[in-house]
Amino acid sequence: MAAVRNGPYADDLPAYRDALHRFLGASELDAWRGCYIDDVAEEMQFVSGMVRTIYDADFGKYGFPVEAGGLGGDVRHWAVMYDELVVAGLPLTGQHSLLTTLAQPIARYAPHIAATYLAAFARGDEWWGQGFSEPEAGSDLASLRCRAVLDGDDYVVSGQKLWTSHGATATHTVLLCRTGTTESRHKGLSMLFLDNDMPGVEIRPIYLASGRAELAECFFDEVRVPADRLIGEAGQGWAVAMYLLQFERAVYAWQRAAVLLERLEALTRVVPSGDLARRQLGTAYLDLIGLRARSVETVRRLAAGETVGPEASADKLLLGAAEQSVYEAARCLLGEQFAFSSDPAMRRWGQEWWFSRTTTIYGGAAEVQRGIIADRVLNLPKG
Amino acid sequence: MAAVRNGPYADDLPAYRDALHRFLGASELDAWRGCYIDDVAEEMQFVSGMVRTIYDADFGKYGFPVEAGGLGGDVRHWAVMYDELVVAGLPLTGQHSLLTTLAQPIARYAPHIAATYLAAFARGDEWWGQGFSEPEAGSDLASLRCRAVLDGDDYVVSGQKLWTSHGATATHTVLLCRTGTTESRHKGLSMLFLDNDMPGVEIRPIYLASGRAELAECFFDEVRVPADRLIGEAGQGWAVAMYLLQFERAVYAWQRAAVLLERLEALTRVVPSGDLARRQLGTAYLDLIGLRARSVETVRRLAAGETVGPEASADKLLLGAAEQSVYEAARCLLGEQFAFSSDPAMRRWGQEWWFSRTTTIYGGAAEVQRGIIADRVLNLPKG
Amino acid sequence: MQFRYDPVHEELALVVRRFLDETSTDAEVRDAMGSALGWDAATVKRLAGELGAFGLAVPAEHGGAGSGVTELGIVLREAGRALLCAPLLSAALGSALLLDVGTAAPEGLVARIAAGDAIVALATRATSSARQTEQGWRLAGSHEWVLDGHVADSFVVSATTEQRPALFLVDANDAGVSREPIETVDGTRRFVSVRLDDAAATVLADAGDAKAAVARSHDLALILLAAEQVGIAERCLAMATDYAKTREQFGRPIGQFQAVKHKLASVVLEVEAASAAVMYAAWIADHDTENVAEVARIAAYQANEASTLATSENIQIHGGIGATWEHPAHLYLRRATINRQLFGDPQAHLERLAKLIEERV
Amino acid sequence: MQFRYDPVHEELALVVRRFLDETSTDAEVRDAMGSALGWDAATVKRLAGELGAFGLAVPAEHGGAGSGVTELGIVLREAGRALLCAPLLSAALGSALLLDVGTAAPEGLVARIAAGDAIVALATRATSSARQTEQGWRLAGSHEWVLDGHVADSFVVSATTEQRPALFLVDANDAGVSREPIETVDGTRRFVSVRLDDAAATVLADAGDAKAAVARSHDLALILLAAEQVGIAERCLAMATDYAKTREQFGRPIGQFQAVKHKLASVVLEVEAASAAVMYAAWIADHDTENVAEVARIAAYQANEASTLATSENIQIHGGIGATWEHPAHLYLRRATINRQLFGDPQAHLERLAKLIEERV
Repeated sequence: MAAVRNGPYADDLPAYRDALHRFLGASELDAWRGCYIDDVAEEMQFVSGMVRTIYDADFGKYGFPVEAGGLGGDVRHWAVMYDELVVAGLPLTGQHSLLTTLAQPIARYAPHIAATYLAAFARGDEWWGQGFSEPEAGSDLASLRCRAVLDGDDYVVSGQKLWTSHGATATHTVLLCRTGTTESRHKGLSMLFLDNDMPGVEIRPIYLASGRAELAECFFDEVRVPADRLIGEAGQGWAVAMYLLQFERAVYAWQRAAVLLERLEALTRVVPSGDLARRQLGTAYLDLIGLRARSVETVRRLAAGETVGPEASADKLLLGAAEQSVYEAARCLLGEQFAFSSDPAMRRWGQEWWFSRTTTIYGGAAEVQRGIIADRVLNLPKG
Repeated sequence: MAAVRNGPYADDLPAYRDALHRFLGASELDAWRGCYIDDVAEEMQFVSGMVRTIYDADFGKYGFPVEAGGLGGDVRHWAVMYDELVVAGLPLTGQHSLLTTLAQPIARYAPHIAATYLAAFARGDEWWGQGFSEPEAGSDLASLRCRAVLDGDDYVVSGQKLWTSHGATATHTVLLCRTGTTESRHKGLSMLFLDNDMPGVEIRPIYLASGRAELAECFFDEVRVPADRLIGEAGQGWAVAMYLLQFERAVYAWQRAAVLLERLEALTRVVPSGDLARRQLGTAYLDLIGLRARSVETVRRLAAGETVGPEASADKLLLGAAEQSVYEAARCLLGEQFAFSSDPAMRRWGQEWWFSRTTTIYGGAAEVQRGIIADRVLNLPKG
Repeated sequence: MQFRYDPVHEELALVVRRFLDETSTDAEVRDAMGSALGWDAATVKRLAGELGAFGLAVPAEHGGAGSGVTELGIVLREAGRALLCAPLLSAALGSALLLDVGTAAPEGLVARIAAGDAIVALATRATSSARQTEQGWRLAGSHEWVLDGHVADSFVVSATTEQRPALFLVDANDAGVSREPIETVDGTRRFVSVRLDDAAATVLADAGDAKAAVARSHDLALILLAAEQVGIAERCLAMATDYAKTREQFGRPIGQFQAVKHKLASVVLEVEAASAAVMYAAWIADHDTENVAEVARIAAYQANEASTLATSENIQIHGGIGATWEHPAHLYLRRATINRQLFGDPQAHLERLAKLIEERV
Repeated sequence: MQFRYDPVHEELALVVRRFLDETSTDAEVRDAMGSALGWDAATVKRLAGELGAFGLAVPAEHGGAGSGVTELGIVLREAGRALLCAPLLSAALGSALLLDVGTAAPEGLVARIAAGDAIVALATRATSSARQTEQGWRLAGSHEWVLDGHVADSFVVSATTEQRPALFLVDANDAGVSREPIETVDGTRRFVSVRLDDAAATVLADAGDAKAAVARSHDLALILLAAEQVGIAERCLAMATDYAKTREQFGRPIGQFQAVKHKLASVVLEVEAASAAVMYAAWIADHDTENVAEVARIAAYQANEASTLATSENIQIHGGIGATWEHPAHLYLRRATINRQLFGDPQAHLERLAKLIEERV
């Protein structure tokens, strides 16, 4: 347990930004500036050193409660962190996205787990997988089948998860599983915190079309998980998941937007000027700014503890559109280079372009998000 | 009854084109060149003189069977006619679209009616309305309620029709009405040919957003229509309608494409050159050529007597896209002129732009057409 | 992009909306469209008086409420929702420009605008030529599409003096001023073309000052029009959503069809992004004078996109009925069309933005 | 646009499709991708021999079938559907260009291409420089992205002689030729960059002739690639449609959802328009040599749009599984990406077209 009370920047965002800005500009962090490694696992391993450096200098402790080793503050501190990392030419990689998604739900629904484990995650020493999707439960999350049966003081988990981001290198899995009947749909779900080195856990990387192994499939064969590893109550899994999705959709959108702005600038530097280029770059920029203008408000609401709920789907959809707008601009404007060249910079554009394709698929397909807005924001009649 | 056998061009399309081309270039037709009249009824009245001149010179008789006063040939003759009218700077107006849609179904399913009435329509002396849509049956045509009850030798028609093109100036209505129970949906429909001057018929023009009164609403109060005015058999209305829709969707698409090509050229002449303009004009041109390339094959199939069926929805959707592509280019590239100017040329662009908005609504909304392709061309499971 | 801390002005929006729900119904809008004046005089009087809408951003010492662009934007947004016919935009722009030039403006004029007693119309998009005579400045030139020029008491006119730009005030009743009403696609606003034929003028600002003042005025105009566009888009979204809930086809409300749901969800996205961009631009205009040009264009572009989509999809979802003259849908689309063009073409905004990015990298 | 009277070549398409169903399965494509040669030699031998695919448009006197661009297009379309790994496009373009330059081409070379015994690769998008020596012509320069250059027997090379363009044939085994394999986004085709360092060359065409021959060759390439793009799009449409019929989510096949239906219907539209445009372009190329440049670019643009949409939506409809390396969806998207760029950027086609319209009006 490091700190016992809020740090000096917990309630002073501008001061946090200034101090962080100075810190990230220091030569201590030069090793990570501009880094991009083809192999995802290697990249995350390398970047964890940077995360640790920032954490140990206390800046990485904001946005986490003191009970979990943090220095207080809220998600706006993360938003500032993402912006400043990008400004300093430093990478935002897998562990940042996972932390964005998982940290708040754990802190809120399982303070005892957060107290024990969250600091290591925040420090970059490890990261956790998010076990939601299954082969037969993709967009239709409520139909998931992975079972957890209470046996004495343990849940016995059997089943399969798919599309777990960085699952093959994660130390733990935040697992959404069925504790009720199959027909119970979203009512019979619970969330567990599971160690990936437990017997019966097998995790294999999945190679994506980009050639990168960003995802994993996880197999659970009678894995015994202590019942005190519940996140939230038994049967409360859907509520925890919905709480979590606000961060996965909205705060993550801010994080990606920060990266995308930088990538768009990089693209602008290499593409020859011209009317068409200007038009396409300008449109992508507008999409990004529209996203940011929206996102700044959503992040503020989340920071204030408000429930954003279904409205976070708008942030996610705006992100998907902006992401594809930036990388479609890259594909079109880099043209022949994009198609034929294999130099590292072009390979990166290519890999990122492939990733942008999946923005409208992962975490609930764009079609599902539109449905959420129609049904739960506009209150259109269910179909 | 004019001719008793096919004319010299019935089987010689290239010769028909050449002869027609020469004829349309003659000074006799100069009065109609470039004409556009704000008031639709007035415009059609004026253009009917042109239709008559072309008919009396025999060129307007192709594409109609000899039994109906025609000189034989098929819908390809019409396609050639549309192209050549446009090339000669002559107008294609309401009566052409109505003839395109209604002539073949009448000739096929009601030769006795065609023999008596079609020549006057083809000659421009009159035109007929198409009474399909109703207030509660727009895209969902099969739910229509306008009733026809057999009483002795007459059908007694009561009900309402909406969105009847040029209905207020039409002499007859081709009426799709219910002769079965309401629950019978598309099975209980029949098609009737009705004189608009019969007692109980009331037709009022509808002013559109463009300011033009192109459509009408029709009220039928116990109108007695002789049973020999059936088009097709009783209960065969849906089949006749489906046959008709092939022409309404596919041949009409050719007709509009001919006009749109000319309008795009007109736009290209007035818009200052520049990269953006070139791009937008080029895209519209490609949309048009894609439509034409598709349409030439559809028209050929219809001319050969093949059933195009649900595939005609593709022609209709491509037309909708091309139409909006051309007029969106006009709206964007004419910019301030489009918004602020009230000179006649700009008023015309504005009125046509409004019309283009309705291309994805009339004759079955774009959403319905996409559904037809999904269900009946791709055979996706019904939802 | 920074985090803002301003409270949301929901109260102001509600007050204005309640007022307009009563005074700017479809029937009243159509009456105003058909009238000679172009608006209902009693409504405009209440708008200026009761609501203080014309002097909202005017400092208290000039008889205004001393609020900012944010508040003006909120009112304009409501005006867009209700298709309000009133010289509201002219009042906002005219008073702002006169305040900008400071003491060069006639004393009391801003207060009269704020009170709704004077209309000062902008003729700043084209440029007249000015020459100095013994009797003072004389202007010659023509200005198309001058908003609310038909009853303006005076015009703010851009003109060049020996190649240097300057800004003048011209009395609308001067013998050298002639104005002719012009018909645009939008009947909810009045435009005239103004011809100046040796019209007497007084200088408001000279050279660099004039150019900067006009640029600031146009930036403000873009933000306020963008706010209107968002209001128009929101109202069209609401109309389409309501219709989708009640209109039945194929035995169920069309809002049950995924095609309709997704179409409306797409409109939500555009509206949300535009709304956020406009609020941000207004906030910048109130707090940071340096970056207004960029955020104003971002807001304008986004709001134009949103209003174009929302007004079009509203018609598409209404089907045939939405394309008739009788239905209000086209009135929204028409007003949105004018709003897009009134202070520059959307393409021009995009290109200016792209150049700003290019310069930055 | 004229009415065509040619019978549809369904029979030819069926024969080729049956052959490729056997010989170009997903497993075989992946084997070929991993091989040094880039294709299965036995399959290519049968393709040239049994099917006569390499000499389809070569006149009988040169050992070909004497058909035209229409037939070539049909075969390429099938090749696209099956992601065929084979030097088919090179054979078609090499033989056509050699036939175009007539007797300047070495006797028997076209026949050897038609028989599958020789590969002549095109290096005509960049330009080398040529100088005349006592031993004959010598070329220097570099040509990136030469298709099938890794095993080509010779290269057709564009080069300038004292500012005049000309066309040369270069033996791939000449000491002055070096080639280096390059990796592109598409593993189903092989590309090399070719460096010429005083390589011996013989003239195929001079000045205006050379320019026109290269232009015709590129027009042909655009049409054939467009045909491939249509095949790719059709196959992706079929894959996505099949998947939508079987994949269940929310308790029913996803193909029951209107969002999926409409997405697929949009793909149908693009594919139909592109397919029609390609057939038309091939017909023009067979009947009318004057207007090929325009129709080739129309076909290319439409087919690029169709294949971009179809390959992307195929991935979207497959969801996660469609974005994995294991699934073939990305291979189609990758090949379509190369096809888009191989003979010019889509934007360049669009601009050339727009200029053609401008000139006409």
